[in-house]
Amino acid sequence: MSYASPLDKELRPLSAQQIPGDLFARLREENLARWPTGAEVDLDEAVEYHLSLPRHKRLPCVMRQAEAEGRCLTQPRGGFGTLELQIELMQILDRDGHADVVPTTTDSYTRNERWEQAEAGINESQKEGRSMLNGFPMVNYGPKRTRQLIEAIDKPAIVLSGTSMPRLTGEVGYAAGYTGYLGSGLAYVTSYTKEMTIEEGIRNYQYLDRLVALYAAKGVELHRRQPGFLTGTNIPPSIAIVTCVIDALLAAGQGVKSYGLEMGQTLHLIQDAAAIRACKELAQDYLARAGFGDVATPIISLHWMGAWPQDDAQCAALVAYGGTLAAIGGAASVTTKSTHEAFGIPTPQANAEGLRMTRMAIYLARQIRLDEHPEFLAEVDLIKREVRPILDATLEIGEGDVAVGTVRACEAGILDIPWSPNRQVKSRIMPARDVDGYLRILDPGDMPFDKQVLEIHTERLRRRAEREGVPLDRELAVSSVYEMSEPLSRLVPDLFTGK
Amino acid sequence: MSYASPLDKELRPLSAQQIPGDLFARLREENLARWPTGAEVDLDEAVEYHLSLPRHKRLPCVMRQAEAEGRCLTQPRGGFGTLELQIELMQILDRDGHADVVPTTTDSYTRNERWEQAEAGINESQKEGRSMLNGFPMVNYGPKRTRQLIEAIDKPAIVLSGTSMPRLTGEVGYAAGYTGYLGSGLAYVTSYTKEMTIEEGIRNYQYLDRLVALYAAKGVELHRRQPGFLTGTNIPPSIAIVTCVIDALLAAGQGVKSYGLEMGQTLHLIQDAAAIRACKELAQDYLARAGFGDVATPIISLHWMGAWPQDDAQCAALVAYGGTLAAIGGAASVTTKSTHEAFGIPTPQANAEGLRMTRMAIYLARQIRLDEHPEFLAEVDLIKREVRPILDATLEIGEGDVAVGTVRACEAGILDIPWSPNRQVKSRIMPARDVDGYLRILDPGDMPFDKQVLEIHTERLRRRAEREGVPLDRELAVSSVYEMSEPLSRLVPDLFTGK
Amino acid sequence: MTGHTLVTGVIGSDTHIVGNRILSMALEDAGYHVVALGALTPSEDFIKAAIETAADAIMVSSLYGQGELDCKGFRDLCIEAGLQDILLYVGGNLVVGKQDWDGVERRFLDMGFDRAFPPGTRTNDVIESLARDFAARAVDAGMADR
Amino acid sequence: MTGHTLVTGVIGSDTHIVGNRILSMALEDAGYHVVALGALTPSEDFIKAAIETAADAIMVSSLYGQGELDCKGFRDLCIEAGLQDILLYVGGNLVVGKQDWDGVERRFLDMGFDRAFPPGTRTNDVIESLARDFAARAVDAGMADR
Ligand code: B12
Ligand code: B12
Repeated sequence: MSYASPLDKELRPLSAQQIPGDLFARLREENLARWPTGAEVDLDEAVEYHLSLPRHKRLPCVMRQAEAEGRCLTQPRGGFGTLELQIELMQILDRDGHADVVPTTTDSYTRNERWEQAEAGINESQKEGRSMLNGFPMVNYGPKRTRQLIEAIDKPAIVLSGTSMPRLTGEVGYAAGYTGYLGSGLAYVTSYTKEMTIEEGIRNYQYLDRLVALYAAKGVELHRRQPGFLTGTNIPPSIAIVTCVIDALLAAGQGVKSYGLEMGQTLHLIQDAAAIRACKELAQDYLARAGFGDVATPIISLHWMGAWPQDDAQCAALVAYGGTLAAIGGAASVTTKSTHEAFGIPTPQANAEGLRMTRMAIYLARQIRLDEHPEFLAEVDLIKREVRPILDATLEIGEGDVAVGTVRACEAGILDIPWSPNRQVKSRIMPARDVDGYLRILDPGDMPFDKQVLEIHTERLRRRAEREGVPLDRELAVSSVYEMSEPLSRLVPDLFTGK
Repeated sequence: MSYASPLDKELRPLSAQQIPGDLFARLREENLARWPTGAEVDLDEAVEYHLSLPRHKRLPCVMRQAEAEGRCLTQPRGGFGTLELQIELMQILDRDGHADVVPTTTDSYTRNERWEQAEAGINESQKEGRSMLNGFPMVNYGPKRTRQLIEAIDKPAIVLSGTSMPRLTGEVGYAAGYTGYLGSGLAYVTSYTKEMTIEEGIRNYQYLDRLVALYAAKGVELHRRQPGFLTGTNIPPSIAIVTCVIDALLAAGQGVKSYGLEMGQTLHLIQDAAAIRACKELAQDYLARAGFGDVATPIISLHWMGAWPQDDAQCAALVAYGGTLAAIGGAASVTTKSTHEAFGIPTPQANAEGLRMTRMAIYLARQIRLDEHPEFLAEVDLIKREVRPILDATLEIGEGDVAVGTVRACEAGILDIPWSPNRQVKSRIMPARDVDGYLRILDPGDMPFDKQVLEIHTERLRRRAEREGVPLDRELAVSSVYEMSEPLSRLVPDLFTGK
Repeated sequence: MTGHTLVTGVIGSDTHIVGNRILSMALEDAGYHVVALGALTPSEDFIKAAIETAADAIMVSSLYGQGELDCKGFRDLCIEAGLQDILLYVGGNLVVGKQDWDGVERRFLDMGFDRAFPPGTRTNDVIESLARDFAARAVDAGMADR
Repeated sequence: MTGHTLVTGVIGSDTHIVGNRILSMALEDAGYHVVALGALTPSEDFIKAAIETAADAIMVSSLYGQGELDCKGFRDLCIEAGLQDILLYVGGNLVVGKQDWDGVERRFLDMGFDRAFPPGTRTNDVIESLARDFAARAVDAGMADR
């Protein structure tokens, strides 16, 4: 079911080294032959097209500018099952949503390389007159027709394909004129697959990252991005950052120079700001130490990735606060959701509304920073103390090779992901909210956190359990999954009656 | 046109002293005779009714509890022209909006004691089947029928009557069973009237505050509240606090023990938090020095009081952020608006939605405080340095009597209010936003601010003018009035094209 | 100077002065002679001021929602006072609640206002509109002369 | 132990495992024998597991929106495999977008599911529902015996 290039495995032991040019050429040939539209990919034509794009349609450029100006950009998600619907969607997000970056989310069949099923989905969608797919089947349409999407807007566009198999979508997307692609090996294997190995995921994304280096060699700078949100379910900042740094090292190894790092919001003003700061500094630190001091790593903050409430008004508050958190935290961009989140893929209008709420919230956040706030500084410090031992152990167990280290670290439980569907990770680590609303680690699984650090987590979780009069057990984690989706009467009960 | 009791003026020189009991009895008699429903006011019956109310329907109690628990309550505004519409409205705000405190806003004829016109408005409303009045004509309905509103909900209710003539509405409201009343002499004369003198306003509210003391003597604790938002138009915290403290001293002089202080949000996270903190501390400081150490002064934060944008999504962000600001700032309650603000009085549903957005935002704010943030501490300090010279000069010019001092201070321009319609104040002081989004004083008028303090204001305003390439003049103040109502494309233009 | 005199004010029991004051300032900057009556102005005061200053237009603000009650019969008062031709503008939040603007505009035009302006109107639009209306009147007057 | 066996899983190419896992845990705590197939489970695997474990019900999760495509013909597959009477539940975000729940429910009941559950369903509601359905079946079975 899942694609792992036989050639790749045969000719190259797993390593973080850049894929040699000749081997990569053979890998590309093999890859592009897998579906008819692969033949439409013409690298030189694509390079020419990219070079013709104005600065404001190139994502690396736009991200750099945002960072330079201290701006927080907005970007939604969005994909529909047919080209016509997708064009309309992207235009609405651009025009009515003022989106700074316009997305194309692929559908789940495409993500799993089930292109026949995707084809059937296109037909069903056309028949029913509504999207039956949860995204745009980019490979089926191929690069030529997909380029109509790029032409339809005057903003940079990014492919959002939550897949561990990006080889063909990546070729098609970049050839079509997208200047950004979200996804990474470690993150997506552990959050979007059940059987795939970490190694396969890493290899697949090394291909994509190597492709970006190939474009770069021809003068085209492209943006890549890591989805640190993982399973989106109460991911503590340290876990996200560990994956961000590992995937960044892997991408840098292939020659990527513009690599965004996504962080799902914890919805705690101070923890989110601290997470953004810590991620920025740790990524640059580990990249520099590995000899990649020249990789730009803008941070992208993501609206709440866990379960949403069903009330529009509650959702509006989550959306707006998401803008506040991203802006005050100092993210270069925020990825938005809408008031429809709990129900289904939003209409273009609801999506645009979410963008506008967020944009206004960003305005209201002014240039406020928490930089010197003691609680913020303490949290940055704590996060760093969580991240370093895990990263160091991963690098060590890989004997200097981050690709090898990552595989071994997952096996050993040094690396673990909460609520993962994947059988390769233990998924024993369990996060929960603490007494002050911070996300903490309830059960570290086998991850080698510092003992003192874990005590801080446990202590604060214990205080929550005490306040609520419940035991310090797994239920804390489960109730933390539901928390944000609860109705207001539970979240903020009446002062006296408690109703 | 405006009512000033002849008896009051004749028998009592203006002073901050408590109105003697026998005089007050005569004043009440005179007052209640002004409109037929006055005769329905039966103090002993009202006292009995109040004593029968459960704790959770008594505002002083509810405010105290909120402060004790560190909770931020929610309260909307709302008034319609007939009893039936008003009952429905209050029930929706209670049930669908989860309002902790339920309001009754009176209409503008009632506020100006034009009860004949209000009567016509009731009739027109009934004829048209929609509210032709902008609030509930409480005096026309009288205390007996108005009590139906109190019976219709299971929350504390507050009268919101933006009037400088509260004598009869106050009698009717408290007799009906309201446990709170918003309004004050200095604040409302300067923001709601054109010709009325400060003295008249003070006398009118001394009557109301004395009435509260009369209830207190009979064992009924009632809540009073000061509307520091004034003209709602870019009021810098220091101006609001000066009026809060003066009106609090006046109320305390009459015997009020539960006195809320309202602060319109500046929409700057740090400035608002600092304003709440400074207001709390300064009020208690000046009250204690005047011998009123036992007056509770909970702070109520108000959603943006200036002009709103016309886009629902932008409004949603303002509403939600209003909850964030109130909660992080440590207010005991927040007064909410809705996405309809720019257009007109909201429907009950839109109003309830605004409450829910705010309530969710309050939840999300957790227990976050900026207490040790250096920028916050600096701002608290700055605000105090602004307030003290004005208050001290006011007390001094009054030779120890704050009522007399207030009148003289307004005459002298020591006290001034931006954008006031009233001819008694100079309204020369002009506020504007600075480079970081703080509200600052562009022109102090004749207010005796410290020179160094003013230099800080000017310097930051100059930096804004420089950034925008405009002169440092009145236009900065005018554009600051419009600012929040501007469309997104102006507030957050496109990164490259500036559109 | 345009040579035209305008009376401005906020009608009825309405204290919303900010927009009216900004509008008055802008009209003055645009060269009009502005007679600003301020907030809380009864209908009669508008008419009196217009007669006294031989004004060319009356600019009525109403924000607080009760404008529909306050403005009823305003044109009739003008006519009674001999101001049948005076240009009448009204603007602000003219009715209670968020209502369809077309309907609101129609109601106020039916009451005899020459133009009604929706919430959020910017001063530039008012100034342009005035210039156009005075220009049209000048042409009409010119034609009447001929 | 209730004595009943349930097969749970997330159908199709859907990786949303969290709710399914919490549901599986809750069903186990409620005394069911739960065979949890996890995310990304093809229809055929549900049926195979149900046969192998002689399951009393299949609990299909679908969150990602493409459930309408994935679930078509699921009941037919069951019938083909001789599981005509097995209790079939489906729950999650069953369709693409925010659609009227009544319509969605009808579509899934028409497909042959015994019950469909809307977004946001809590585990308690599922447990109560199962208990009721198994009890009704026991009564039916009892009556059939007589
Ligand atoms: C977390 C999440 C993710 C995580 C999932 C992590 C993981 N591996 O589990 C990540 C980030 C990886 C993710 C990915 C995607 N997601 Co997602 N995701 C969510 C989100 C925010 C919460 C889901 C959740 O965990 N809820 C908490 C649990 C406890 O609740 P639950 O899942 O609803 O389950 C409960 C009930 O539904 C019920 N239940 C569940 N199953 C069953 C079965 C039976 C028989 C019964 C009786 C009851 C029942 O009981 C459960 C326990 O109470 C939802 C939106 C939301 N709900 O707020 C979107 C959502 C489900 N995702 C969606 C989409 C589209 C995607 C993506 C395609 C990406 C995209 N386009 O945005 C990919 C799909 C990947 C794939 N191939 O499947 C859409 C689905 C759209 C639709 N139906 O129209 C949603 C609704 C968001 C949206 N509005 O767009 N997602
Ligand atoms: C600030 C404000 C106040 C301040 C006013 C301070 C003051 N003395 O001026 C305070 C806090 C005191 C106040 C009080 C009240 N307010 Co008030 N207030 C506002 C608010 C938030 C902004 C108004 C403003 O200053 N805008 C900025 C200026 C620059 O714009 P503007 O006033 O619209 O004026 C511009 C245009 O309209 C136009 N224009 C104005 N007049 C004219 C005239 C002509 C001829 C032309 C061509 C154009 C024109 O040009 C101006 C310049 O660009 C509005 C809502 C909003 N817009 O966001 C509510 C609003 C106007 N208030 C409202 C109400 C109801 C009240 C109260 C009754 C209290 C209450 N129930 O909440 C009291 C009324 C008191 C009274 N007796 O009048 C309602 C009106 C309801 C309706 N129409 O359905 C509004 C719409 C809020 C709401 N949605 O409920 N308010």
